[in-house]
Amino acid sequence: MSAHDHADGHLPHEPEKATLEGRNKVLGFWLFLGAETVLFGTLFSAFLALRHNTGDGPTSQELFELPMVFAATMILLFSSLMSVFAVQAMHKNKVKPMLGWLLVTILLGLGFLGLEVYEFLNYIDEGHKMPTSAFSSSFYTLVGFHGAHVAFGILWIGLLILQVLKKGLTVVTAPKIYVSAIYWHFIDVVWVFIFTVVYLMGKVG
Amino acid sequence: MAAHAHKVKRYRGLMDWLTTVDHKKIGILYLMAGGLFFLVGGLEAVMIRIQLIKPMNDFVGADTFNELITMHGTTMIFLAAMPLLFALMNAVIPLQIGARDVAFPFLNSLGFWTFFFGGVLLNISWFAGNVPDAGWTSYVPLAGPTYNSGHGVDYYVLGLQIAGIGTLLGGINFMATIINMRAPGMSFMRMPMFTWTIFITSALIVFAFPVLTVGLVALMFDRLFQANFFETANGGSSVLWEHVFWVFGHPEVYILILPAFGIISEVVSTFARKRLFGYSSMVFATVLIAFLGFMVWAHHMFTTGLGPVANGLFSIATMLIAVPTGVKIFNWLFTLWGGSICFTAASLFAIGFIPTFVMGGVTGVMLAVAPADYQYHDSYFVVAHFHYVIVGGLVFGIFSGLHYWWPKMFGRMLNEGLGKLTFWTFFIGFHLTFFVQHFLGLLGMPRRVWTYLPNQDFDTMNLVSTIGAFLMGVGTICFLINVVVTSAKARNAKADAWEDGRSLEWTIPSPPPEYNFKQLPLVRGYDAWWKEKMEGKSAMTPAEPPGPIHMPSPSILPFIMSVGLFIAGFGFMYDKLYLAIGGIAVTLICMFFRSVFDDHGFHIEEDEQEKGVHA
Amino acid sequence: MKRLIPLLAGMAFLLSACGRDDLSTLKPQGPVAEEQFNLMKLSISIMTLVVVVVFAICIYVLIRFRRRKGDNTIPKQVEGNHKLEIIWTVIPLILLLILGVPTINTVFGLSKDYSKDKDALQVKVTAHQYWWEFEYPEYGIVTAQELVVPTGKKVSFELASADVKHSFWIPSIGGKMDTNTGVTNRMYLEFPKEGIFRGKCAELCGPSHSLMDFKAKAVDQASFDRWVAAMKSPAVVPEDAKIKEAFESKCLSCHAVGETNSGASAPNLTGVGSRETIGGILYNDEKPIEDNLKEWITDPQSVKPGATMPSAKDVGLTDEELDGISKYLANYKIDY
Amino acid sequence: MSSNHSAAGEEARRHKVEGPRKHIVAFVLSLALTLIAFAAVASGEINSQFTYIILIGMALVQVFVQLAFWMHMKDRGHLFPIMGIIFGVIVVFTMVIMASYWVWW
Repeated sequence: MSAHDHADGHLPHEPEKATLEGRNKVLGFWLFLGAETVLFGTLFSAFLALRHNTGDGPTSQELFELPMVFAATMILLFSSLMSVFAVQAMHKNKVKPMLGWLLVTILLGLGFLGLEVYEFLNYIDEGHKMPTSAFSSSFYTLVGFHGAHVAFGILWIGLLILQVLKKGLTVVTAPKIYVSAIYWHFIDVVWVFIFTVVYLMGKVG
Repeated sequence: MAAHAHKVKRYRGLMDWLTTVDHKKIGILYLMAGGLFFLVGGLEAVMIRIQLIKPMNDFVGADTFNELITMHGTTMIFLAAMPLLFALMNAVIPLQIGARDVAFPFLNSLGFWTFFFGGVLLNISWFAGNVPDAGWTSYVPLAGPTYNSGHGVDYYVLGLQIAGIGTLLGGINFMATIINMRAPGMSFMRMPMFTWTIFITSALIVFAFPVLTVGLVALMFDRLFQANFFETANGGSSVLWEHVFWVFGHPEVYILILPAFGIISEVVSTFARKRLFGYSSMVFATVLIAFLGFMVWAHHMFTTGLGPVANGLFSIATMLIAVPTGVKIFNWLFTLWGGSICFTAASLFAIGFIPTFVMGGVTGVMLAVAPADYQYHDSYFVVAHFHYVIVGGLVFGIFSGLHYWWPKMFGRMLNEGLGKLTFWTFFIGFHLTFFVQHFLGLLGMPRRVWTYLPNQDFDTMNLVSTIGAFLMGVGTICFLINVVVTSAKARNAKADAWEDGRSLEWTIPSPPPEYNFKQLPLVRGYDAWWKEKMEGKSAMTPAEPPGPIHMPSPSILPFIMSVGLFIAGFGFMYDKLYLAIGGIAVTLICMFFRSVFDDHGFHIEEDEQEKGVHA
Repeated sequence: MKRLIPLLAGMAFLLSACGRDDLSTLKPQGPVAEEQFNLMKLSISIMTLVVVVVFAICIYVLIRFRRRKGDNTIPKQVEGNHKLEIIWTVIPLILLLILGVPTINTVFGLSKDYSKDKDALQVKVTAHQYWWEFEYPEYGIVTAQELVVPTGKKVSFELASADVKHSFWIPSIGGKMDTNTGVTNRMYLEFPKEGIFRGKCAELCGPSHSLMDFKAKAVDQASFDRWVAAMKSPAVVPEDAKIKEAFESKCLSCHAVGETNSGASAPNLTGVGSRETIGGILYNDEKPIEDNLKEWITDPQSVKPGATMPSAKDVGLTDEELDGISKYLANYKIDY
Repeated sequence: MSSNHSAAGEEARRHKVEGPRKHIVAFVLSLALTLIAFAAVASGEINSQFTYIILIGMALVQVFVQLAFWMHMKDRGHLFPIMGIIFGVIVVFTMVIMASYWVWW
């Protein structure tokens, strides 16, 4: 199956049925994001309620370093832009550029994840571990949940790249790419709140 | 065309049930699993009542009693009531909206199996000797690592977490189904009331369950990884758990009751042969109840000490919910008004629902009065209230729905005589059990008490209550006998089994063929089928020419994925990292297969479509 | 409203027909419970009205519109009725307004803080897994299981928990308030009448949650002053030296009497002989106090499952010591 | 929305017309908002109450921009996604109020 002709004219039988499946997928995913909003919202609420309870552990002012957070923010923002370009390429049915953009997206994602792991290891060295205080528990849970989402996104988009290489861009793969891009943006949106509420507000105190 | 269709993979017997993605079969699976857990929870309830039959009884020990109440509550809410609702949703919704299946058949199956294995995990605790015993609300610190060091609450946390995944998937699935899969012509304001309530319930699931997920994750981290969310000694907050639990917990109540509202609306209008009175205000009331449902959680916490401002606000917000609920009650009454009411078992349960639920509703408003709630809170008054709402509301609704849709699900009419016997024993038993509990609470009996001292004027009423509980047990047994007797008989249900059917499910054979609708129907108004009947037609106008019907292939993956999560649950609980990782790996690998290997499904050709269909 | 009054009176009569004076919320013995009872009566009356209306319509409809045999007519299909729908939206709103205003008033009224009020008695309540500790910071005394208060004074409570969440409830005097861990709650109560009132724990706190009872004893101001003085006087110790030794080494490691071992982790036993109950649930008027004490000390677990107190065997009390300590405690009375 | 992918011809043309420009504008906007937020904290000269307001404001605007442009919420056919997110946000809002006022330690 070559990549190009599938998306344009040569569709499988019952095209409207195939469309409905794609439509279901996008809608279902949006509903899932609604649930994710509440999930992260609850994590944020728990963090907000507990963030001053540092006990004997380090406080947020002692812990956070803005340059690193800024770097992570930039990486994720760029990564989000890359996935926008990927979807645009997909809409124009340019498969190779699309794969290129997706690849850059996950590379940046990996960079972000690496930075986060490095940051966590640093904190652990400074005596900021899961059991240290209520602040540390809620911090690791919130930021860790986000990190896990990034990791899952990297695996997912990586898998999609392989799928497109094998199957080409079809009515089956296209909705997946679209949905994964929305997922990736959502992760960036959550990060906007994390750097605002956790890091910047934590630095202010 | 057919060249593209793949060879049909057909399984038989057990394998058919494990791999099915057909919403009707999944509905039956939900019914069986939910029914099983209902019996388990009911048995626990009977044991609770036997223990309380007289003062200072020692039928069960104090520890066991706390385990019983915890498991009774958790089982009944998460493993019996919700699955039974999902059973009816699965069996009816696609038919009511004129669809061939749900939006995500694979996810539907996955949702069932995760729920099932979550429930099994929770109940394995009985055999592991570590049963959750901190109440279905699992308030910390009692449920925290310090005061509950065994594995009991771990079973609660992980069992609910896994079952919760299934519920969330179900919620997303049914929302997407109702939005995208409606038959041509069925606008939102032409949807049957049951479909509407399921739509709203699904939305509540989507927005409420993630809160529980986070709460359970936090509790799990506290218990397994020494986190400090709720450990006050290290800066955590026990009040936070109460908030998180009830931000989920209160919408959960509406998740349970709204579908019952929908069932009652269908049954009442069918058996009164009348259009549902005030349809649009019913829809509006449902939406409003759901919305307000998220704004009132702290009325479960009036005595926690939130202060007068919070207590006042939540009092008023809670009282407001009475208004849309009242609208619904009066709409049902006026649907009956001027109708031609036929008393079948289904309609008896629906009619019994109305006054019973009103009683549960008014005690709800009484509980909303915060200063008076300082007296009611955590007393037997509350126990009476929520059983009036959940048993008198939801369980009556489920019974009504089961009697009503049984012919559609199984092609057989339930025995009316046994059905009426079920109703009367269950109805009388219910009121005997729970009416007196209001007064027990007012006389000063706290809830969740293992036993009570004599000479407190509690004795007689507790005895009455226990007798009632036995009667409810008899009612349930009547229903089981009915099911057995009925399934031994030949299929006898017509397509329009009650002859007064109003919505699309009554236009297709009972039970429906795999693909539901040979041709998707064209909907021309509210009560689509009734409208056609009144115009003298004997079938719906088709919206498409007949042709081969595309079906999704069955798959064993959902089952394996759930087994993976089940194993991972044990891994987390008993600190066996390899089990946890292995279990999750199984699940992820299944997801990988699902993503990589496209499901092309298969087609049922026109000449095969009549096979095995009972007219 | 006029129709409500006889209904209200009827309800009040019905509601007060049963229950113990010292326990039922329907027989309020103090202004706080009284106020709550008034709200209960108001809401019950309104709700009875609603229930009666719904039942009446329901029964009428079911009789009047039941399907006769062979009746195959199709009733008129009514879509709705705006006038009716507005009526049953507005009337409930009015009813809720009638209920809502006094609710808000009482919520704020009952949340008044008397912790700085010099005329009020201050009591610190600490809930433990299955017993209650009452501290009077103004007098520097600590007692357990039996709250003693003067009549006619506001009592301002500061509530907290030492372990898990409990809830402090004296139904006939006033509604409950939770004792949380890590934070304190405040509430006030008033005891206008002398008497002994039953208190309960209202939040699931473990196996013996159901047995975590306590008593609130309201006495006149003079008696209360005598009680305070007696509590502050030096502790009485067993006369027999051997029993004294056993008591001090095996009981006072956790318990306290008088000033001895203040800050103890187990109930303060000062004047335990004049308490109404042992362990909150063994009534001394049903069995001699000495027997109750023996039953309790021999195996607390069998009286209150999950209690933290070790059995006599575990601490190695001989039968002789058990008898001696029980006798001593039974006779350790305070006159007031 | 997703019908784009099948009815590719017509839809793709619409996207070609749109081009990447608005996405780059959205990106630059996000970048600027992020910079302002970090600068407000890094400078340390503004009092903390006011900084909070700036931070929250910047975050909200940025999220709105990203949702609208990058996640296509401004496009047609997004009624249910919008309703879904809005309702989610309402729930989250009540919880944040709860966490800020009714949980104490």
